[in-house]
Amino acid sequence: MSSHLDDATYHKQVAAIWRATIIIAVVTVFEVGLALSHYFFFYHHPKAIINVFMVLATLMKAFYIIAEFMHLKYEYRSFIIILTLPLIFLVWLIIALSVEGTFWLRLIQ
Amino acid sequence: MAELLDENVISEHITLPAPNNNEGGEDTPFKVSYGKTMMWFFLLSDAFTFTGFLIAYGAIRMSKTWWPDPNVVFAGMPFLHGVNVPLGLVSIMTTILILSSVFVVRAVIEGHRMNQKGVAFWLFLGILGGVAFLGCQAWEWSHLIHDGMTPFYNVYHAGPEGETIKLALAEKAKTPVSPGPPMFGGSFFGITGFHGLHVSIGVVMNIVALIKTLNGTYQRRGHYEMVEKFGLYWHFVDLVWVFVFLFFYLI
Amino acid sequence: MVTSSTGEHALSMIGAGSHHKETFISKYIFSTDHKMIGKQFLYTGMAWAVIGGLFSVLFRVQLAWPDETFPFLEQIFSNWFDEGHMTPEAYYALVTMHGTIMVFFVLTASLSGTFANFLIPLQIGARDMASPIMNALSYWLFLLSSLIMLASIFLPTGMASAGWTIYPPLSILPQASSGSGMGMTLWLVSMVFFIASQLLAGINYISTVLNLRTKGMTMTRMPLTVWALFFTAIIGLLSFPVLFSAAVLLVFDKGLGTSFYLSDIFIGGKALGYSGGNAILFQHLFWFLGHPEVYIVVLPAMGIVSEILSLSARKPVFGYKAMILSLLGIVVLSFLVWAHHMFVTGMNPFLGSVFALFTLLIAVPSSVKVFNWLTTIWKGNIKMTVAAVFSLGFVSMFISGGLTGIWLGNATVDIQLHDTYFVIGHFHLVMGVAAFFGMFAGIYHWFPKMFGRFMNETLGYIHFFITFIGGYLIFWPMHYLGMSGVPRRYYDFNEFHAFSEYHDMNLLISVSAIVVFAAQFIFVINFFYSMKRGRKSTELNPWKVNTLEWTTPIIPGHGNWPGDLPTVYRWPYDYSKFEDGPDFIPQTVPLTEADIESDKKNLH
Amino acid sequence: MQILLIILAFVLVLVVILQVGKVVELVSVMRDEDERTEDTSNSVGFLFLLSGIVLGLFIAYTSYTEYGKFLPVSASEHGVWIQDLVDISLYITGIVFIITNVLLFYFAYKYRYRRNRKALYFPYNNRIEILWTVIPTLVLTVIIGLGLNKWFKIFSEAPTDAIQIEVTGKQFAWVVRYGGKDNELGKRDFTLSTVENELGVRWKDKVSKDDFLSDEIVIPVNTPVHVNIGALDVIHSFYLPEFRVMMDAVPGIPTKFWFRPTITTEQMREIKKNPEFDYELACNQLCGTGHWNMKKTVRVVTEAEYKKWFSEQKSYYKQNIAKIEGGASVDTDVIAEVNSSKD
Repeated sequence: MSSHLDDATYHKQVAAIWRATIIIAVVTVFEVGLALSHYFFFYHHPKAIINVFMVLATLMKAFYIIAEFMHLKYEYRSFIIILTLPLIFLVWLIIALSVEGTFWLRLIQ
Repeated sequence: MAELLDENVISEHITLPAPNNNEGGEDTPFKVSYGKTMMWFFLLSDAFTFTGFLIAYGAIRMSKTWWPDPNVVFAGMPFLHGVNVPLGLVSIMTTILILSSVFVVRAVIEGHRMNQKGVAFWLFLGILGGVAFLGCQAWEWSHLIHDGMTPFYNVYHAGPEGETIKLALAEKAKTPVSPGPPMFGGSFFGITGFHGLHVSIGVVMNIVALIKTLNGTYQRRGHYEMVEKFGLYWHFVDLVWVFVFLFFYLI
Repeated sequence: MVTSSTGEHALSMIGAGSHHKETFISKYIFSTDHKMIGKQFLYTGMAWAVIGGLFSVLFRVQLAWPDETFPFLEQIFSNWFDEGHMTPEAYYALVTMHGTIMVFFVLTASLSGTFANFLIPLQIGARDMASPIMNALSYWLFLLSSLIMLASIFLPTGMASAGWTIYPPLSILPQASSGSGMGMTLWLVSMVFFIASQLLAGINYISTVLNLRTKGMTMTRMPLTVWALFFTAIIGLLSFPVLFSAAVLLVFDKGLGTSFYLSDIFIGGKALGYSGGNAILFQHLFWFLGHPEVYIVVLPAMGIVSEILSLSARKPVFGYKAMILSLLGIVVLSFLVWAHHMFVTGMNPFLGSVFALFTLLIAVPSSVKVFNWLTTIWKGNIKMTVAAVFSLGFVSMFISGGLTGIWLGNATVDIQLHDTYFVIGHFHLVMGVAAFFGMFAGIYHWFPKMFGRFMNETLGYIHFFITFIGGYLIFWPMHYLGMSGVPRRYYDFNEFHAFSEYHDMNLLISVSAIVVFAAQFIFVINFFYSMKRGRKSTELNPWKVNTLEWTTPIIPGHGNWPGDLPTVYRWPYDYSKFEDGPDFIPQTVPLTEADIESDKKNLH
Repeated sequence: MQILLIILAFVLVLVVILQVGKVVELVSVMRDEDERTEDTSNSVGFLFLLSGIVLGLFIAYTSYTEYGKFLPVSASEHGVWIQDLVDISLYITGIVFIITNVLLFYFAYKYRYRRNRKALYFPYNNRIEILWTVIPTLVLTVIIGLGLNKWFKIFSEAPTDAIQIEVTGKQFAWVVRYGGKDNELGKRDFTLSTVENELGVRWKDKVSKDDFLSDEIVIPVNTPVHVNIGALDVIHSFYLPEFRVMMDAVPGIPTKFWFRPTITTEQMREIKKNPEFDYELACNQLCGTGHWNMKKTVRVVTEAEYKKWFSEQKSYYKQNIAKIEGGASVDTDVIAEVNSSKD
């Protein structure tokens, strides 16, 4: 929070932002490309593998947004840990409800 | 009650200083101001809210054998009536929102340089992006509602081979269809609506920041931390969109 | 009143020449002083506790004397009684509201609201919360949500009556229960404000603890109360949002006709148009909040008890770091075990087994805490103040209630015991009575700091012994009922042969409940009487305690410390450290050679 | 009037207590603080110990008198397993309960305040703490291991020879349907639900034609019973305390539970020495104002009795539906096939 930023750091930061932007853009194009290619060319094939790739791509985008745009990468390590560690609860929520969701499908059928 | 006022109680108060939150804590462990800490923890809790919504949608979707194909549902484009561009509009929306987020980061960086004009310029672009995003979303919603989609009714039905067919088209072609899950509309409107609400709040926050920047409030204060805090919120909105985009449009 | 005068005096010296007079309203109503906000939470919580307790007494009356008529109760509660009998509608509404009020308004908002607000800045050496305005706002939102909930009592269609867990479809369909109409709507609206209040408060507590500690107050020198309140805030911050999303989806189902939680409903001879949702989904989302919620309730009490046991025994709390780690362990595990409330909902048996495993693991940090408390008082020199006996009572209740958790967490045993009175007995001991005991201990202990006067000890002891013995008499027999299979939330047991056998036990429970409820008025009277007329506190540190709040003036003004903030040199538990020294060394006393020697020696 | 008197008496008692408190305090304030603390700690410490003893006696006495009643004799195969687990849990937690509580009350009394004593400075000892982290972990692992072993057995697939029963909860009753001669339940379709056909059974199906509804649940002893559980309106819970069976009935999601009854109603009457005893099915999930009243009798009979009873049952379709609709009309009944493949 120093109110004065020297020129070198400034240029470095701006460059980092644009680099992140480009990465996010490329990943997004890749994702949309995957989705559309499935729709146009492989419609009757299962989408599961593509879905995995798209989830990974999205996680990558999320990483760049959090790390660069939200500047978290440059905070103290303990602060990063405190903010990201609780996300394991979400991971467990997601796993548990996914298991339940597929189980409901089995029950209903 | 005056009898309660012992001398010793009063005398303790003589030099009571004004509450000042930046005093003392030489020990802020993260070198992050309390304001930013608060925003971060708010965003953390908001991440839980959104995950709650998304996983509810996910669990419901997983318990279904069939779900409308987003490539068919989200193929409308403004100004291009009748032309199907799968995922066209939403790709534009995603681009707009991410760019808007980038603009706000630039504003934050300019804020660190105490560059009032720079902050105002980039913030303005950021706001423009937000408004454009909301505009696109409004168009998409009205398009879907026009098609007959409601939170409790789904016009996209499963065709004989599992393809997604709009009810009106199916009737025209006399194709037998089985009804699609009504929760498609509910979860789509619910979650994108909740996200849209966040975007709107973010736009308002950015406008407030812009006005204050133009007034020179932050310049006088000596730092642009408020822009940074609002910026964090704005990036979070972007972050959530990335996941909404994934789970509603791509998968 | 003493606070107003001193406060005025103090505040007139604060600030850049703003000499406006502190009026009653700005001092007591729209205050941003964390101590006043803490007291506001306390008063509101006490009012709610009386209402919630009254509700429980009313439905206990129904259970103990199902065949008698109570015309005099009908005179007062004419809505809820019919020809001297409580109506089933009223019974279920009262059960629901008792749970809601006690869990959310009393033990969540009021317990952590009071002590987090009052203690965090005082014990870490801060002038106020990180954002006093947000703090005040949090109280006002809580009050607003309270008033909305209170309004639902007067509805002609009745209060929400789907249980405090508001499981859909019962809570969504007004056809299924009259309370699920307007009553449930108000419940949901109230809860939205409540969640907002909790989030504002939680964010504030966390940033205050992280950022506003005074010089020398490292994280590992914080008293266990602050640690517990800090973890409580984190749990609240992470779990309430999920309740929010669950509630919003419920509102959609109720108002918009979506079917997130509803599917294939045939009621009142009509098939409703809901399709494709899942009622169990709500339970998952609800218990993702609901289970951490019980730790929100009990963690502050644990912190308070650790603190009070140590200072009463004039002995450092045993295993300070283990206490923190076990708190952390509880926090982490509390988020991984929610579905143990749902073993018999037809969930995936494999998933159930994982949840059962995690659930039993929670017993480990809990048992570490219990053993550490026992070691803390071992070879101590225990001053049996009222706060101390309440803390000891807490430990006993926590043991008794906690051990039955091992039964319930075991999924296989839960098949028999789920949703029976066994569960009621278990959680009332462990998070009802125990949490209340922590709260009472805290109030008796910090009363001099709050009001500059002591509470009457004799009344305190009477209050304690009635509540302690009464608490066991109420909740212990419930285990017997539960094991024989008596389900919870039954309006009348006479319908079933197996359940009606326990009438004598029900009678005992109800009579004890009435006595215990009446005994709480001893506390209320003691509280308000002592506020005005109690023995005055004349020393800065009447209990001879190490923590920072006792270095402030007897009644601190807004800003807490005159002059500079105190500097901290040591952990808060240096009691009886040296054979020949004083039996307590406040945190503000610099370390000496002897201290360093002693610390080395104790480093095992 | 009555209420006024009660309140008056209550207030009077409170005032008396308050006065006592005031007087005691006035007396005590005059004394030296240390001496006063020692005296109160003495008497309160003693009272605390006494209350512990009283509570201990209460717990011991009631668990002695109530023992016969709690945990009813288990009437199913897996019920015995649960019984064993409960016993193990009871021993382990009981021992811990007694030790910790005794220590608590004893320490509180033994180490009450003495003016001339100093507490022991004992801040931590990692070895002890590791010890009482590890031991509970091991004990709990054993408990959970034993528990999960049975858990998976209880929720295993039902044997193929199990009798198929369907129990559907509604406000506020249970509807019991048997699979009939083919021991197969007719499929249900929610879109067919009407007042006459609440369950929405597809009577068109051949398998549904021999299904019958029953006023009580009758099951043969020593034969596996597979209960298909469902609900029409809100969540109910299928609870048979003696059989240790509990499973929620959720609208829209079929759940199931299978068990093997081992004691007939007659035998249980002898065990309980209660000639009027009946197994009862209760609802265990709050389902509205009649929640406490959802009773259904369960009769466990011998194989022969069951066969006799079974042969007396008449197909619901023939009894009720065919009459209304006429045999032919049912078959031509237009049921939208599309609807049957509901999500």
